[in-house]
Amino acid sequence: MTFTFFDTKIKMMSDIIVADLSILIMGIAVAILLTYYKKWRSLWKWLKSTHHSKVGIMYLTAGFAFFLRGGLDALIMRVQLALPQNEFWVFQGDKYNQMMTTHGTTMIFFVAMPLLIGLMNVAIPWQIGARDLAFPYLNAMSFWLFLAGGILVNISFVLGGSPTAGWTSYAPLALEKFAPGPGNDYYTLGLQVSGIGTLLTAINFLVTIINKRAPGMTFMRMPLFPWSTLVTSILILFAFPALTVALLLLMFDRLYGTNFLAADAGNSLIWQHLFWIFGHPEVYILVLPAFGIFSDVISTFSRKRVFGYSSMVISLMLIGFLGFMVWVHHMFTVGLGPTSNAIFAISTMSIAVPTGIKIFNWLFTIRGGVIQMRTAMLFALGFIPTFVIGGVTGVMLATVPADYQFHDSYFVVGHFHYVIIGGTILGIFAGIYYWWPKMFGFKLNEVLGKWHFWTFLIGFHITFFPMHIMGLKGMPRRVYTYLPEDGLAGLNMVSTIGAFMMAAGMMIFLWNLYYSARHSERSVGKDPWDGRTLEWTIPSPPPEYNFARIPKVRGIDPLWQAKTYTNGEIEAAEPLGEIEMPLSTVKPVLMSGALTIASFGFIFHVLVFQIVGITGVALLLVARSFQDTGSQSIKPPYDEDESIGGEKE
Amino acid sequence: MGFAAMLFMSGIAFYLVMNKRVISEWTAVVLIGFAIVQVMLQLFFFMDIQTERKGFKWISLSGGLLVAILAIVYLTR
Amino acid sequence: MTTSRTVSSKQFSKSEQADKVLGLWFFIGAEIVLFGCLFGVYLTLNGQTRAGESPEQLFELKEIILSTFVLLSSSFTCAQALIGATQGQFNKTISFLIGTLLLALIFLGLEVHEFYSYVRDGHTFTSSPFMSSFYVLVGTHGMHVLVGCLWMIVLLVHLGKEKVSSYTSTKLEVFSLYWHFVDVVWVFIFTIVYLIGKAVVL
Amino acid sequence: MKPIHLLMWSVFMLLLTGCSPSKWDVLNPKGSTAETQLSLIQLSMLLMSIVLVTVITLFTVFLVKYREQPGQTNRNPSQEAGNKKLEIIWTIIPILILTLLAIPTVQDTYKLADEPKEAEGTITVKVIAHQYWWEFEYPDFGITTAEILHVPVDKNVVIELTSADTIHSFWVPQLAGKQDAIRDRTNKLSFIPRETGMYRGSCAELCGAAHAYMRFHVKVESEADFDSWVEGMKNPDRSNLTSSEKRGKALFKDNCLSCHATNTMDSEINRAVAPHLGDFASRERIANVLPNTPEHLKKWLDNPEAIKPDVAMPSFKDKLNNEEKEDLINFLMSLEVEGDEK
Repeated sequence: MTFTFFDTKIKMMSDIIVADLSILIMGIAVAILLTYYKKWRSLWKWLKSTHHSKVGIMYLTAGFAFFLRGGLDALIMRVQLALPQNEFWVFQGDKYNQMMTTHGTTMIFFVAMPLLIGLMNVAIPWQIGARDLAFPYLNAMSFWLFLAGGILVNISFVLGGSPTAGWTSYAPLALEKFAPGPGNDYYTLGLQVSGIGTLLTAINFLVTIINKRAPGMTFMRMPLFPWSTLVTSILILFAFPALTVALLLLMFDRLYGTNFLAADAGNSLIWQHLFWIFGHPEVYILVLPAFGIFSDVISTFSRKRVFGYSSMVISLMLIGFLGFMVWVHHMFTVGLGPTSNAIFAISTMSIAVPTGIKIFNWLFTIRGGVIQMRTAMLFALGFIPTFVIGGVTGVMLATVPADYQFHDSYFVVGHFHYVIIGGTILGIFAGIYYWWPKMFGFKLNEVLGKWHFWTFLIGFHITFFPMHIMGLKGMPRRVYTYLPEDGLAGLNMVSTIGAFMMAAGMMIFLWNLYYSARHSERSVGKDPWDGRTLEWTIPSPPPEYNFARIPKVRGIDPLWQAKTYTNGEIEAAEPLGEIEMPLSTVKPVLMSGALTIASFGFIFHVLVFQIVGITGVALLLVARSFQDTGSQSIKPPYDEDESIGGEKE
Repeated sequence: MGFAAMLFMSGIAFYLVMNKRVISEWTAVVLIGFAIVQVMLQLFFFMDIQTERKGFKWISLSGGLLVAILAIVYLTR
Repeated sequence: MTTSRTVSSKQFSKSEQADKVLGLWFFIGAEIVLFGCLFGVYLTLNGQTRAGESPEQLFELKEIILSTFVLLSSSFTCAQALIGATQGQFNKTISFLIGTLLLALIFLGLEVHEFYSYVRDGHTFTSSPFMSSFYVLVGTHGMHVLVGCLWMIVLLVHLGKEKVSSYTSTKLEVFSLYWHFVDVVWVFIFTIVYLIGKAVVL
Repeated sequence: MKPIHLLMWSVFMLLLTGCSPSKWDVLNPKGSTAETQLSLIQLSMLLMSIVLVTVITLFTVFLVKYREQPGQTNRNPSQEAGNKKLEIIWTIIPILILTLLAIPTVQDTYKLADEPKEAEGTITVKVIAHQYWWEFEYPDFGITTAEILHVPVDKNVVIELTSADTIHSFWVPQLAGKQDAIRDRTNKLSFIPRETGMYRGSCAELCGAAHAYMRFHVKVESEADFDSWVEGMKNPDRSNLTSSEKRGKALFKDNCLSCHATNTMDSEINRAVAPHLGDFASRERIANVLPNTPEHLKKWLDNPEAIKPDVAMPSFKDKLNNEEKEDLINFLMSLEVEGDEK
């Protein structure tokens, strides 16, 4: 069955019909639930919100939705690869490449990044003693742009085919000549739109952390999560424009027939350089915030301050700086010459030094502490050995001649999953279990949490450890099948089983969310974990203004200090008074809608849509310029014990 | 005053190229040197870079410049 | 519980002003990388010309120096407008801002004319990698000028409504940073694309 | 935490011992370049396992020792800020370890960039990667083949890599690590094969829908065998064709020759559209997918797209009748170079 959509033929194969049906069923189910529980109004309120914790929670929700999609792609790939010359459903050849590309793109841009940005949104203002981000309106816009990009990339599967050239989308493979159809246009436009959102977020966090810290919170008194967010934002700021340019060139090549990246005219290496100038910092963009979360979690649950705080900060900055100096290690086999390869090998290896410092500092934070095995702490502890494995294989990859063997083999696939899941995803889970009671006022169930942790972690090792061996046995990456005589069947089967175990872990997590929302004890108080930093001085969930009175900070770990010296009392920096908070607005939603329309215009070559979309964005920006001062004034209730959090418990 | 200096420098650069007064290897260096001086004039006279939070302003500029130069060097190799 | 009411007065607090200026500086940092990459692409591909369109044959320097002077002057008038705003002089502000807008429009007109003459001679966006990279680099700068023009129109409406206040002068300050940056980029385009492109023949 | 971690590790170790390393291509090198690479892999693995063991030991010890005990009363440990001496130690030691690794890395990087000099005699092969097959051209002998690269043992082999379309990557794990094949440039890769035998190779850079099946073999043979193969390629002996094979040859000329060349009829025709078929019978698989048998070949002729996605080969299902196909298959199965039996 085929139908035409703006001159593009769309084939309705069984997999697409199933996808369409499941989208339809989920849509109807959501609509019914919203109607049944009469939640349409509050949904609308959420859409309009510019408040940091609400935007953060929306980031987390959307990120998890994409996580499920990316995970489904992963399971499909693992089933296809379980046996040699397997033919699972339709997922061979081009379809497999679609799955593989969507999996990578989704997991990096629409899962790992938004989940981290979501946690930053939620926790940073609390941790630095601020009422909101510097630019709340911009923050909402960033979120909606990210969502528009994510939807574009994810909808491609049912509307003309997904991108096929891998998340790295190398030219000339990604050009019209070798990848006809709208698939790769979805990639360029989806990433462009969400990339703008990410860049704006970075500026937002930079200004917030620099200008909005509570009085007395000097840079060297900030918790490490804000620190890592600061460094990450700088990385985003300087890395994403390179991606913007790369995507722009790819878009022009594909849509207008220019010759930037083709190999016969133009230069196909431009793409690789620009992509990796962005792409390698991106790895650190993903892992540094997780480092920050681990620092805070490990410190809290060891009941000790972070060991070597200043060297932690310095190594964060070093990693950030070196992150820009190593991109050619993704291109060792391109043939740039031994000098260039040697320089980048050394710079790559040198990143191991600050990372090692951080690992040992974490270990010595634990040493001499009182380690409490909460779920958040388990994820942080599981991270250390896992990430070290990923780190040492990273150093092995930096040795150029050896990399000629490892490069683009399953060894690399194993390596970066150890880093990204072992670092980023475990960090995200740690952060979610850690800040959940602050966000929602109840804890996630610890027993289910531990089940989640163990199935996920063990499943993870079973999935990805064998991949190193597959690589050494000669399995290249991004293949949809292999031959029986390759001797890869057993390992691949083990890996597939592990993948399903991870999926089971995710199901336990989802069940935990539901179960805890129904059965968990309400009113956990301000400080459920006996914490150390400012977020634990305010009610759970905090009022919209977070702090009725902004606290005055006198040292690192202010709450712990207060518990030690002043019986938990923290001095306030201002008298109780009216608080100005930003208004909610629907403009960011409209703006991302307009950009989505424009993107569809570009993908399907419909000029009217392009013009309508871009004009819409321009008009909304102008409208915003004339309505950028409104605010609502909130009067916090009178507070007897004068503690800074406002309402008495 | 900064403005006059900038016009002057662009004028000289233009004059040099039009009349081919410089030997070729030095052309690029001299011209880019002129451009950099002009940028400095802009930064200090017009953009008030030395006012509050100047550290972060410099970080923003120099960081961007560093990545930009890396990109240019490697792309044009 | 809390009482809430909506306040709506046209002013920015001190901290909002500082936030906006700092935010724009970081935006400029990102833009430097963007233009740096575009320069890199241009310098990589400017050798890949086809007959009759190499830089030294294509560019007409006299026209370019004119638009350079126009844009540099607009930077000057923009700075004057900001000085006017900080001194509370409405007339000075608005006249210099209109002057900036006019200069910017002249610049755009010259650039459109330049592009038009190239296209008329058959040197289009797709005719060679050199032309593509030239149009993308110079065109991206042109887009920035265009956005600046629209921004100035919005600012003029603001000034007409609110006169000179901390509100409008903050907006003007942010804009002037942007505008000077766009000017700086042009200095490099002028130098690297046009002057050096022309000087290569030596 | 700890016992389960240990258990996990031991399970993996069992897994590792279950498969003998001799079957791990990368760890079982048969060429000079792969040997250099293996020695670096071993060195880095050794150094890195020192790091790994240190971290995991400290981790386990601390975890066991400082875990909160039930009924523990002192819940406020001392809040030490850090320890300069320790921090300097774990900055310096990793730098030393990395220096140990960096020195041979840099040396070997330069070494592999040059052609090897130890062996006598150099053989140059131009390798052109196509979506989804490999073309091998021997400029010294004026012959061209595909899918199986023949090289003599103990000679310097210099590969000059380029591509006809997208980026591909040339990888024979047992002989040498990867080099990319990119259309607008020529990359060099060189090695000395140490042992005769058949070695697997594959494309290691995503190049399109059938990337998984873009494979090839390298046949390392004694110098005498290699010379006779070259001779056989240049002057094929095709005097004793059966009548069916003769009919097949005519069919081949009409239907296949526009894309495929064979040295039997026109070695001078060098069409880089599709693989050369001069030694078709000695290939293990058809198009690297199906086992090379007449039944499979018929399947392939009928519907190549179903077997290898995005393949350029058209279907001959309706173009040839069954008998013609049989003749053609017989002819193809006779395409063999002397001394090069499967």
